[in-house]
Amino acid sequence: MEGVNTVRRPIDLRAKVGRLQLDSPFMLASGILGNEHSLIMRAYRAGASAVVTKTVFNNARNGYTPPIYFENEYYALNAVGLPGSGVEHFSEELALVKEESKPLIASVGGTSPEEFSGVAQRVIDAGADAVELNLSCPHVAGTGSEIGSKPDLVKEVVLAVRDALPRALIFAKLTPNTHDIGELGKAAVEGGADGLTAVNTLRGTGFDVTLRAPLLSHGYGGVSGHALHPVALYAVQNLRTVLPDTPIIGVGGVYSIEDALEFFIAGADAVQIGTAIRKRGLKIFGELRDDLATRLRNARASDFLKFKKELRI
Amino acid sequence: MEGVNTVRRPIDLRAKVGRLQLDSPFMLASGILGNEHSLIMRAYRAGASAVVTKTVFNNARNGYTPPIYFENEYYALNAVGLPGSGVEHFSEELALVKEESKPLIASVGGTSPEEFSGVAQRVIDAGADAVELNLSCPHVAGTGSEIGSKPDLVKEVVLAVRDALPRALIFAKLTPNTHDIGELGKAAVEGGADGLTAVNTLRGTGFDVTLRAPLLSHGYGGVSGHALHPVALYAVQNLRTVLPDTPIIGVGGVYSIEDALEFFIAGADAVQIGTAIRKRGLKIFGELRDDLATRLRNARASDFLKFKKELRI
Amino acid sequence: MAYLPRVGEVPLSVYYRRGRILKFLVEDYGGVSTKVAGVRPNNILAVRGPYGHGFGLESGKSYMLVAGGSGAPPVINFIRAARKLARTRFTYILGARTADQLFLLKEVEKLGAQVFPATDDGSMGFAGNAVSLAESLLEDSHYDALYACGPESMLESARELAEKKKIRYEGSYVRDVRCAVGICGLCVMEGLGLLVCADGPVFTGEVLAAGIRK
Amino acid sequence: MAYLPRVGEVPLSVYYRRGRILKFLVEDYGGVSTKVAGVRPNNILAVRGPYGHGFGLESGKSYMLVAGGSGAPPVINFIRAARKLARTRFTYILGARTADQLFLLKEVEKLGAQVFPATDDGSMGFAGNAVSLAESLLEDSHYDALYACGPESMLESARELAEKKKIRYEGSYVRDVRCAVGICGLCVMEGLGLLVCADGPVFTGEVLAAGIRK
Ligand SMILES: Cc1cc2nc3c(=O)[nH]c(=O)nc-3n(C[C@H](O)[C@H](O)[C@H](O)COP(=O)(O)OP(=O)(O)OC[C@H]3O[C@@H](n4cnc5c(N)ncnc54)[C@H](O)[C@@H]3O)c2cc1C
Ligand SMILES: Cc1cc2nc3c(=O)[nH]c(=O)nc-3n(C[C@H](O)[C@H](O)[C@H](O)COP(=O)(O)OP(=O)(O)OC[C@H]3O[C@@H](n4cnc5c(N)ncnc54)[C@H](O)[C@@H]3O)c2cc1C
Ligand SMILES: Cc1cc2nc3c(=O)[nH]c(=O)nc-3n(C[C@H](O)[C@H](O)[C@H](O)COP(=O)(O)O)c2cc1C
Ligand SMILES: Cc1cc2nc3c(=O)[nH]c(=O)nc-3n(C[C@H](O)[C@H](O)[C@H](O)COP(=O)(O)O)c2cc1C
Ligand code: FES
Ligand code: FES
Repeated sequence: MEGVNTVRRPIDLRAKVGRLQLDSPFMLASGILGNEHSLIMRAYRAGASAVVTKTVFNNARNGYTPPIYFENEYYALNAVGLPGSGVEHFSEELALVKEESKPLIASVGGTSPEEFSGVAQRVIDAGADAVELNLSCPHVAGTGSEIGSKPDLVKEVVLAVRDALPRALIFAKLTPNTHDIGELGKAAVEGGADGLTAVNTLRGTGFDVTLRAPLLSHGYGGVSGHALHPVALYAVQNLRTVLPDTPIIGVGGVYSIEDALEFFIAGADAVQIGTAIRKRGLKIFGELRDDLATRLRNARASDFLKFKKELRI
Repeated sequence: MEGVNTVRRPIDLRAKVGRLQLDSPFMLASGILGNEHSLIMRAYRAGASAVVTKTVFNNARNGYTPPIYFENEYYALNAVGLPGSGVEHFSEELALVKEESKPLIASVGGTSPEEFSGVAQRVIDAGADAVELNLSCPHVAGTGSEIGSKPDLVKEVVLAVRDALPRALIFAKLTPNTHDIGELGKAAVEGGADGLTAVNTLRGTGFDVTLRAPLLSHGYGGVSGHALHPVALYAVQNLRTVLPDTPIIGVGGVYSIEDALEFFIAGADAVQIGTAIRKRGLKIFGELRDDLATRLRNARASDFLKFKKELRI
Repeated sequence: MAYLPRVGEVPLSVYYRRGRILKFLVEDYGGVSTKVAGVRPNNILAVRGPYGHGFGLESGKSYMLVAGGSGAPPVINFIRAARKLARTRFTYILGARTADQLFLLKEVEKLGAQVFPATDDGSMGFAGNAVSLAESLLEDSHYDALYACGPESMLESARELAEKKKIRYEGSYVRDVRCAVGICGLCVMEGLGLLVCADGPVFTGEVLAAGIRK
Repeated sequence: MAYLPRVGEVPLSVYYRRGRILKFLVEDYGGVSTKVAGVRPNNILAVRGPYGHGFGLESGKSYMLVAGGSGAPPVINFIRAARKLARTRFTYILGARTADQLFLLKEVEKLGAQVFPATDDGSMGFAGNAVSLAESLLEDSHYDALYACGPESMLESARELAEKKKIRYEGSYVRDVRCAVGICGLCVMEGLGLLVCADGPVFTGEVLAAGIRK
């Protein structure tokens, strides 16, 4: 008989973000190595429970000239400019991702509700398990947070995608560049989003004093990493308060299991990891899994979902 | 005759923020040690070119129970809750500040345009050289960024203060918790502000994972220090673009002369220092003066105003 | 600073520390201190610090020590250090309204020190306040310094006494300590420009008299 | 990465470094490289890096080295290291369309190495492409490895040649390097899951053939 002699039950790290089933709460954030099928596969193999792809638009985009990334011990700044070869080519990449057991989430961009819904339809057709609407990139004109900072536009975009894809899993990725992220979250949910991703980067800039030049060719960009962490935690805490039952993915400055646990205390169901990969490599996914298992063992818990519930204040 | 034998002209660190004359560009930020006359005097003696007081309201306020402050290597979080004994008592403190040559700037709070203008009038009567309107504290209900994130309210408050004090020097301190700080700055200038202070803290929070408790008793607070630096630089850069001639004071994560120079490149006329005082003490003011003088010497400049102009991109 | 998670934090002196054991004396003032005083075994109380500095200690000197109410903890720390020093003498006066408020009396006796109690109601030891007892003892013999911790009014009379006797004074002061790390300014010693959390809580008579020093 | 302030940054190989002097070879591709190629004395060009890793080097082996176009720099670095090693032999082929595009030929001769030029138009040395010259030299004598840097089509034929000859292959690849620190994914070697900036720019024939490795 099964389990008769097991003195210790195995640790169950599975997480759930609404209908999204994950083998751990640690996902790869959009824009980090998720632009090509073999890189996506590499992230899965390293232990990411899901991959969010680089944001894709209908047409090809060049993005910005380097320098596009800067990092110091406190934060990273980036303005990549959402380069990509457009949804047609990207759909082929998605089709090449052969990973049945782990969700593939396509990050969808657009400058209009129509572009968002059109691209979303294409990526779902190409095999994506869910879409994450990038309503939050802070450094590209006409898209991202220019749309995503206005509750009515957020709702309009989500509605359009929901109309086109009545049964698809839709996440809305929100911007912290706002005075009231709760309003943005509510608008997304009213539009029909299944869940929220909080947050994208904060607008920021920096200068090389010796060169008298901006650190990024675009002049400014998005702040991620440690600096974003407290802001992202507040976003999740606030969203959890105004939307007690909405699935929420926390993202911003997760470098360690402690950082992730803060998100779970704040009310997140899973977390995404971006900037930390620069320092810790994709192996961070395996390490976080191990660290979480250790925490569960130390707390005499066998199951992440229960453990997480008990963490909540 | 004076100066006949001087081979090297002395370095002139004087700065100007509109009508505000400073003996250096390094001011003390609001809420840091600026709540009592002897502390204010201590800051002047340490080399601060101007002091912005703790924000004062019409009536006494308790503020929050500790813990009100948390710091790690990346950022500080605070939610002090704007405690104070009210403008009546505070006016007595202001009157005790005996420093003729350095400006004293009273930070003014309120929950209505009337409270702002009433308090502003009282502190100017008590001897303040300027007011800085706190339209940006992110963690107190009914005031700060709840008012300051809406351009129309910003304008209304500034107008009320301008009406009450036609000739006073008025700065509006802005919040970074917005999608468009340029709009907030323009509203303040339309209301009659002489200049802008950018920025106050970003909303943020954090948790002690072991204790399963928020780091601050208020549940969330404001992010300052290193993490705020790129966000504050963006704010100044953006304000400088939309308001080429408006005096701007940069604040957020100045720990070193490099940090300050970034603000000058972005377009600030002076900077305020807050959180860094925890690590470096009030002596940071003297040290920054020395460091700036060295930079000027190395650049064969003798005059901060000219040097600053040449820094601009 | 002692933090009762999700309730609040109060500044408290640790009067005993061995390994992972810390001991506090907590007076119930009606706010967070009430909750902290109500802590039971297995409750979690988090501690950060220590911040600031205590009483100055030099070997070969004699100290008149005065504690009032819940002011004993820093004085106990001083006694623990002082009794190990050669030719160092001290007299410890513990004052309270009434006998059962003479906190940590036994703790000090266990250190091998004698305690001179003073109670307002005369229920134990000297009848009257602690500083008056100190004054009368100072008439009999010389001390190099007078150190005090207790209510502000007691500290003020102790300071005046030391001034009168022309001996060194140090007092441990209480203010509105919130950040505890010298950034918020709320614990300022008014008129001195000094902070209880970072520059104190112990201040010398000289500093107190001289106004701004730093 | 070489940064022309307020203009842009291009990935460039440093082929010479002594103290504070760095030397680059810059081909003008029409974008930022045009501006970088136009840099004049007293202009400021900022450098970050180096990132990634170069060709593998073992003593006692013989190397066939093939550079095409502006691909000489990494090969020059290899030669500088290889000539100091005992029993280590190499042959250097530099290919270009025409004689005046045989970049850094002198630089290598100054290192005491012989250069076999190959030009498409036959204006100097072997008439034909560099890999064909390599192939004919490989017929005469054995080499342990074939290393190449140049246009992708050249790299591909070099890789095939090495495969045919069953010798080790390494090539230095160019992709869209932007962050240069392994975070943006734009410099991916398609299908390999490897990054030119962090895992390359040099990849071995094995890795290239095997697909995802890490
Ligand atoms: C450095 C330092 C060390 C301290 N060490 C100790 C210690 O070891 N043991 C201890 O019991 N206390 C100590 N205190 C004092 C203690 O921190 C405060 O009494 C406590 O914070 C009060 O908390 P509360 O929230 O209950 O009171 P609050 O809610 O802040 O105040 C309730 C009422 O009590 C009054 N009150 C509060 N504290 C005092 C006080 N100390 N004296 C007179 N009136 C007061 C208030 O004015 C108010 O009216 C120390 C204080 C400092 C600054
Ligand atoms: C690791 C590494 C090291 C390099 N070292 C050197 C070096 O030492 N010297 C050097 O000259 N170059 C080197 N390169 C190549 C160089 O970085 C690019 O050629 C350069 O970035 C082009 O910049 P651009 O902005 O002018 O061109 P872009 O504006 O990006 O492109 C202009 C046009 O040229 C084409 N193009 C650009 N680069 C190439 C290329 N390499 N091959 C073919 N077509 C191209 C583009 O597709 C486009 O059509 C290196 C590249 C990498 C990845
Ligand atoms: C280099 C880089 C590129 C990014 N590109 C995207 C993107 O294409 N779409 C998107 O929604 N977010 C993008 N982001 C934001 C991240 O997904 C994430 O929200 C943010 O970086 C915060 O998480 P972190 O602190 O773990 O990096 C990018 C971030 C970085 C650093
Ligand atoms: C403990 C603390 C208290 C503050 N109190 C106020 C305040 O009363 N009024 C105000 O306008 N800003 C207040 N601030 C914000 C600062 O003035 C400043 O805008 C912010 O901290 C960013 O600067 P920094 O990174 O140099 O600290 C406070 C900041 C801190 C850390
Ligand atoms: S408690 Fe904040 S400065 Fe002392
Ligand atoms: S250039 Fe960004 S990953 Fe290589």
